[in-house]
Amino acid sequence: MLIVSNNPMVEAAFGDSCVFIDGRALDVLIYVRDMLHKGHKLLSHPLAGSVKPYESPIRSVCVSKDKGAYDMQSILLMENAIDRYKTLPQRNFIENHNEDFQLIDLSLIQSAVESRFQDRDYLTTQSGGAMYET
Amino acid sequence: MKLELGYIPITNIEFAERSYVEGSTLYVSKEELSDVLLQDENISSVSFAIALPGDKTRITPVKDVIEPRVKVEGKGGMFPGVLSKVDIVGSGRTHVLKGAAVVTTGKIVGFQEGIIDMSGPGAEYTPFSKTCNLVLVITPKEGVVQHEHEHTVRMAGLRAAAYLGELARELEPETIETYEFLPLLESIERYPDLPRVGYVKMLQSQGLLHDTYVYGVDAKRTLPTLISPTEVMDGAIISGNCVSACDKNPTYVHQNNPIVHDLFKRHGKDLNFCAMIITNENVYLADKIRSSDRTAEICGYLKLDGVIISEEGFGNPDTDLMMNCRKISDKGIKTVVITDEYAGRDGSSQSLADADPSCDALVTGGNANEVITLPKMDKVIGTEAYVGIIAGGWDKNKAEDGTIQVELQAITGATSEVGFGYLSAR
Amino acid sequence: MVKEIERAGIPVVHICTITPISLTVGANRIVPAVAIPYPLGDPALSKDEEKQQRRKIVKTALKALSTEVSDQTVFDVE
Amino acid sequence: MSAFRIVHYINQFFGQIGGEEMAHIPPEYREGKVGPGLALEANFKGEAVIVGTVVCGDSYFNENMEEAKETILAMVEKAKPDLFIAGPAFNAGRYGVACGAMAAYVKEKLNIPVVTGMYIENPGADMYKTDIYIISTRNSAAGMRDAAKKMAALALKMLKNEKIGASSEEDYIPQGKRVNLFEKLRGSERAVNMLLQKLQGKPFTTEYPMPDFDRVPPNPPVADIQRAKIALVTSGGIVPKGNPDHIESSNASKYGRYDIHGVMNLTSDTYETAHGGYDPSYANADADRVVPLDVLRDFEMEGKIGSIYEYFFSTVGNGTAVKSAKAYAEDFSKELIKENVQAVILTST
Repeated sequence: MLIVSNNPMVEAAFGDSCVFIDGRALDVLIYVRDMLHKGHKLLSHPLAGSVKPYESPIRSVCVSKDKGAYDMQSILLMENAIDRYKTLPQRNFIENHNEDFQLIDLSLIQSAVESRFQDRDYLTTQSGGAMYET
Repeated sequence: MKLELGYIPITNIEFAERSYVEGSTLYVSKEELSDVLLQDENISSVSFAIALPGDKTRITPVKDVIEPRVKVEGKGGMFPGVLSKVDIVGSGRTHVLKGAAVVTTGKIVGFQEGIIDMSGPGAEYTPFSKTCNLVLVITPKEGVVQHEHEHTVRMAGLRAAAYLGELARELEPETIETYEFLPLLESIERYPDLPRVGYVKMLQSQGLLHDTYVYGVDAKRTLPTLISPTEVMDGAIISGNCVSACDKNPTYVHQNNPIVHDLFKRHGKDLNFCAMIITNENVYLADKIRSSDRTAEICGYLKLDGVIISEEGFGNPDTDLMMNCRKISDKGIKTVVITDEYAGRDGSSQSLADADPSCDALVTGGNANEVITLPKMDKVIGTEAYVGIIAGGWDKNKAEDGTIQVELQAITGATSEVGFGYLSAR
Repeated sequence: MVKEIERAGIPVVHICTITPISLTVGANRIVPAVAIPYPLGDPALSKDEEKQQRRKIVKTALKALSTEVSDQTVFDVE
Repeated sequence: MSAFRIVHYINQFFGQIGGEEMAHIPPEYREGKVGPGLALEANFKGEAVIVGTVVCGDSYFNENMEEAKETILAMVEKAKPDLFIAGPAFNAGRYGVACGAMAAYVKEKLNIPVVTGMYIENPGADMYKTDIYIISTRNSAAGMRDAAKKMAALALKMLKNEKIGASSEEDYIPQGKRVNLFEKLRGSERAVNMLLQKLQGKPFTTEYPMPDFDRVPPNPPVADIQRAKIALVTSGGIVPKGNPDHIESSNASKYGRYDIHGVMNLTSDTYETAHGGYDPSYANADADRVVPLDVLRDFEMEGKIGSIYEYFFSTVGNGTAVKSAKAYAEDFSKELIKENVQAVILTST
């Protein structure tokens, strides 16, 4: 599994399994969309959490490491998510809450990672990517 | 299962030397309640405030709202698996301080959480402007991290509600309502000609500040299952969900689930309410597929004729909702869904993040992006410091005269997706 | 556009990169393409390989046009 | 306070001039109320008066729309109204278009509130519902009393600057914008009622219709693809080098029709893309990547298809209004039918 993210906490927690994007949340989604077109499969919902797209500057998405058949459902979800980002009202983010947004985002993505590995004795995140390689 | 709910109406709360109920006034001893709450080592201090309907008071940021109840007969205790030992609840008798509520507030993260205005235009949008609220302001000890902090505030709210509920144990209820939920076969035998109706209740289950607990278990680690609606009335489901104030379900709304109550009203007359299924809303897509598959399988197995599906939260649960709706409809079962909308401030954007043609009967809690101006209040319980940054507020929203502009999504319960409110949209 | 061509009575196959959009706009016969800037190509491949790939996609499109469908159908390129 | 001033627009029929045989009459202005104006004014209860009425023939308006709009606007402006009402037009198509067009024009030019009314299936409703409030009426003049009541009520609200409720409250045709309202029943009870209606097979109205799932059923397949004449169409903006038709890079106002008679292959010397929505370098290097003419020519020679239609059609999908794209396709599809084309390959980026 790969985690595409602009969240430094996710990068710190997941090491090599994280593709870090130095950009906006929307840039993360667009990057993932491009991966989906190349055959990666979407593993977590791009609108995870109830924090609205225009409230948090942080976003992480899980995709498969392997490329396979073009997955239509993945792209449909992603296009809808990008549409939500583009059409809902925009506003400026408040910088000093960035860490809270990062923490929530980390927790959401951990819950996805735990689902992926729930048959293993996996509870806490560790750095180093080896165990996420699938 | 047969549960009697005995209602003791409460129309006023006052602080007093000791805690008791007299007439319809709930007297609360701050000292006694403090002692109960300060058992939690993570709490540095707790303060209390009272907010009554019509007061020029604003409570913010609101975390959870809980109704004081006590189990007086039957197995188990209030909030099983969390405050009471794990045991099946939902039978016997439960007393309710109807009209009273515990509201918890406190900063956990520097954003989110809701507003309850006790009067003015904002009061029309939140059901908790009509309850007599005992507000807990919890300050954690230094170094308590967000996960622990959320847990601490959640538990404090439940403890306070259980403590107040206990005051109703020996009281004579003014009214008693009886809810009987029969085993499926008996139910069908009794009402052979009525359509079999189920309720699929989706629970937010995604991570920190997005969680719901069933008998103490984190809902994201569960598969959809059957539950008696009377169990839910006894606090089997509690909220750890602090995000999206307008459309999350506070514990109070789980206890008083309006779909359950309105289905019971028609039960035995127009329909046979014979199944309640709880399912989750996970981040991981395979979980969404698994849970919606299982939910539809259960509905099909029970040969239901009709199902109401309720959602919780914004965005990705729209996908769970549509999957549930499509898969249940594919079984030949008639569906109605309840959701709310994020159609932008002018209402012209797409309302939902997902759609499906099977979803042809939808009830909406309204457009959560609609902007409302709230007047300055005489008293603020908690702090308005976060109003500019909680969901639906935005920077520079506070005018010179103290009025604030927020989207409806900042208001607790404004666009309820279990249909607790009257708001809608066209 | 695709619906209007269909409405005119001519069977039409839509080769496109974003099949969900194609589903949304109402195409009935859909063949997924490669990627946005080059739906029927791939600059990473050699010229010959690229043309072979394009042949496969167009072949799938012809197959789609010759196939009876009752609903929106995506024909995956082999 | 003096009563609000209203100007009313009606057609020759409601102006009591005549039926279809009088539909050609040009606009005329009359002082005071005429015909349906009586019903409207009765509902104003003295708070507003109809100071003048414009009567215009439906054919005249629709055949001379630009001129008619200017003439009528001048008549309306002269009367200095606070609000403009047109119709109701019920299910009369040309009258509906006239009411919608005139109300939208008065709103735009004079910046005063406007109201009209028509049946939901009146073509004017679809054309103007997002611009103006159109009260939803019955499909014939038998619904006059009800229409007049609702139009007058909405007009008064607008005149008094009161909040306009949701479409279901005021009974106007939804404008494509979601508007909140408080219902009499809570959501859960509405859901139970809706489910019971559905279970009993009775009509119910969803509070939020799903996005348009308008579908055209698939045509039967091509019987013999080896003999079929196939046309190529693209929204990827492929044009002859230099873009001779100047097709815009986004929101294209036209489509191109290009002769490919004898062309075997779209090379970088001869074709390019006009599309502004993606990196054009790959398409410019080899436009076959967007319009696969090269392999289709091979298939033609190999006998896998009959022939390729000698023109291909191209537009830019990027930001082009659905309405325009629809119109282009309707247009060239006529040619394809006429030329006996049996199948189309449409490519998009």
